[in-house]
Amino acid sequence: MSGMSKIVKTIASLAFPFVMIYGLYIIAHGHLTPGGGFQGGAIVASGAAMILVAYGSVWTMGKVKEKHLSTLESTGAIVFIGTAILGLLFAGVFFNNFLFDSNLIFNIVPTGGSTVGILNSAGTLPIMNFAVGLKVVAGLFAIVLVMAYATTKMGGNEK
Amino acid sequence: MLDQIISTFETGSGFWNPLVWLTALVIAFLIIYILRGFGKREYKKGTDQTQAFLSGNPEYEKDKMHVKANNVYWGFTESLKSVYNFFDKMHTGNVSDYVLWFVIIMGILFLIFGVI
Amino acid sequence: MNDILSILVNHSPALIVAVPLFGAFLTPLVGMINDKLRNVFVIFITLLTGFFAVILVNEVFTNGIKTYCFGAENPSVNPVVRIFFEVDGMSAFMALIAVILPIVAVIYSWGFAKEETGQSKYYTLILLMTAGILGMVLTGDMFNFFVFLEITSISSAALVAFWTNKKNSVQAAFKYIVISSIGALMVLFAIAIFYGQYNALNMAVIANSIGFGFLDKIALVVLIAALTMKAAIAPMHMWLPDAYSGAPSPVTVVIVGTTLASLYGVFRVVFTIYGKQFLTILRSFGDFAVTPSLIIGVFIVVLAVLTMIIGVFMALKSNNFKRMIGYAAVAEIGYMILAVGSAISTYFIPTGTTTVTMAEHGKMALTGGIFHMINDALDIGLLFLVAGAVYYATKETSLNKLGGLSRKMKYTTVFFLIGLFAVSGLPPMNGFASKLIIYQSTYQVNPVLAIVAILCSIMLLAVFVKVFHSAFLGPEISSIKNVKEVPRSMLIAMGILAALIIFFGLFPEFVITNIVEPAKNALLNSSEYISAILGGV
Amino acid sequence: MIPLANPVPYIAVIGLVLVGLFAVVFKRNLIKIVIGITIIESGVNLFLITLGYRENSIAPIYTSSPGGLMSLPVPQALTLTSIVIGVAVLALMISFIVHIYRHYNTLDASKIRGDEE
Repeated sequence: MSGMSKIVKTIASLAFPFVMIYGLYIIAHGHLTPGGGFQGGAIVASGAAMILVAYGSVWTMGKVKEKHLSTLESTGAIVFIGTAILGLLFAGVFFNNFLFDSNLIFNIVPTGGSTVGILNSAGTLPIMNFAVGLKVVAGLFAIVLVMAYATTKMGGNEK
Repeated sequence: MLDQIISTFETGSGFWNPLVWLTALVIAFLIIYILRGFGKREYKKGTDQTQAFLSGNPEYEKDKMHVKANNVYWGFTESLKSVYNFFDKMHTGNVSDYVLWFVIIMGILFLIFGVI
Repeated sequence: MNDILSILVNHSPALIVAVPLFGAFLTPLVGMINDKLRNVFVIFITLLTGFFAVILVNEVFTNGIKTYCFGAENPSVNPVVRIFFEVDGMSAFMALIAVILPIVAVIYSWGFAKEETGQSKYYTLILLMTAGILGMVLTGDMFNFFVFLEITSISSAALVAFWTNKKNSVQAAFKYIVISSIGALMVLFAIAIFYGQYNALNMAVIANSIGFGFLDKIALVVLIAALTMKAAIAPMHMWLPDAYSGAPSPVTVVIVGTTLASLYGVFRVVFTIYGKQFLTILRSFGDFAVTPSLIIGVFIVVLAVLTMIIGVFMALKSNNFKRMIGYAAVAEIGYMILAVGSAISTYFIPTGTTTVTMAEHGKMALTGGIFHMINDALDIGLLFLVAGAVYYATKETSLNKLGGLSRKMKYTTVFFLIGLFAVSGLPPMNGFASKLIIYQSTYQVNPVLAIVAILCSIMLLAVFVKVFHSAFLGPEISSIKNVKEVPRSMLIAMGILAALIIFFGLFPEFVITNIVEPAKNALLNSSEYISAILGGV
Repeated sequence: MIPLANPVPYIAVIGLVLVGLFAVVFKRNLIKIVIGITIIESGVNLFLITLGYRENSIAPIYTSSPGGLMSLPVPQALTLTSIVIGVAVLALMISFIVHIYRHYNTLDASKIRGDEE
């Protein structure tokens, strides 16, 4: 897949930051509003896929290595399971929300008033959301990238 | 622990004991060894004594002497041709048919539970 | 020291799934450093999982059902909405199978997959599949079961297509994922019905409040059809020879575990969830009462006879080594299903309408069926490893092109002979003990069943004698000259399985009393399973 | 018990599942088979969502909620999980199709057969 016209490239570059911000917002507010790691990750990955479509898979493959994506993906999964195992180590139960009501981060217990909907709450959930988000971004983008790249290799079979 | 391991296994009409079996195995190997001892040792290598005897016909190449897997149970598959034709028709290798069988089984089960 | 051990025992249900998952995602990172280090790491992870499985199994067999609640310090508050792992005898038995196979597969892969590219992903997927199988057999939550089922299907389908340059592998993987995803979606449909009716996803809670109305019947039908398809029961078995023959051999060994875990799902649904409603009399003709247990039992027995016959007949005709073992695996599944089907149809009969002896035979059949599960995993696993060794040495799986391998591959031939004896039920291998129980008990249920089973066993022997003759005996074939014995790691893996087979065959009573009996009692005692969750409320 | 006050969604569920199964069984193009599976999945997801919905309820979000009846959050979580899994399965199936096309040069399901030997 080669790149598209200059107009498409420019518009895609302009829209890309906004899509990113929106996706990251969805990930970060996963424990407060609808959404979370997967949904936000899917948004970010679709933003990246937009760039891929606009600039072509060969160009994108030069910028982003599929190996790095799988490293990121593994990191996300390790953080997720690692948080669960930390729950086992610190609080005695696998998946335990050990940060909740502790003196570390994400520790505020919402009791009404101004504490409702505060970002710094919900214990391990935001961390897990970020981990899932990282995994989904890397995973989905790797899928799209590899598939797009595979079609270029098919050569004359298509069209 | 050890007596638990070598305890006898009863199925109702038969039994299984490792010690009995091992004894039987040893005896069987002894018999085989004795039978092997009856074999002739004094043949001459490289002469006609070690050649295969095919009613006087010349021996084929080694490759061609080996019966291929395709032909091993030829008689069996030939006489049950109708059964195998049916099975071959069943195994189309088409993924839609695999799912169709699933739907059929589900339908039969639905029918059974619906009627009763 | 004892403290640490007891903590480990307490948390083993969670760790047994967490360790392979964690290891799976760490594998690519370790793989960047060094290939050898990665292999050692993967073997270490599987052995660690095995260690947790052993202490968990020991705990379950001595102290009864073990429950583990995720993410809550005090699970007795509102247990209905929590996610539980519930390990009873049957789950523990399956966990044993599910940890033996990956250990063997990973050791074998060290030599087998040495030349392949993308090994890190390969090991990641194997560990993911292990975690999926273990989750399937340990969980006490319906939705969790679905999720682990999908994890297993996705990773195993990706592994079946590991050799993407072979068209056979890719098409097999596509068929496998289509079948798996449809099966899993149907399972999800049934789970949704349960949730709508009983407001619960926990198996014990559902089993406690289950009725036998219209919707329950639908859920039962959908679950049985979907899970039997995943367990490759004829006529829904066709994906199995495809997938088994398309995958690299060590992967196939783990996929055998997947199939058995689906079979475990059937048992769990039939025995535990619907166990309370087994004796509902749907309709009676005079003295003869039709109960769900009778319908399901007879249905499963019919499918089992079909499975055995189709499996052996197709295996006899097939000329591809791996495909043939795949069909033999189908036939072996038929044996388990035959035993379990006759157990369901005879053991659960309304009181007063039957003699006690019949129920005893049903119990015996169930013992044989469960024992045969682990035997099947070992036998078929060993045979596939041998097929993989033959492929590794000759790059050939067609039996027509093989011959004379026993001259160069002594150890492989011995292992193949052990597998041959085991799979066709000859003493002193493990297949003999379980098949003997199955023949005896099914003979009491209906002599025809036992006769069919024995005939199929004889044909299985014929099938593998054909392999032995055409691949291992005879003169050396000129087209495959440079045959060498396979690397040591592959021999070790085959040796482990062969040793287990001989051990199980020589001391069946020991194995039955220590592993199989608890599993059987757990299946027949659904009320214990329910009260382990609901008892504390 | 499943509330059957409004049967339309349930009819849609059954319709979707049947349409999907029809597509899988009777369509020959592999991509259409995959589409059929996706339709089945949508049907099952719709079923889950419908189970959690209560008449005149609001979305189950506590932050600045107007109060009143909320629909059940659990089926929505289940649906989300199922969607995530669906994405993975879909990606896997499509990539298999890419490889199949490379080997066979066709997408006809009846021509995609394994090696007999």
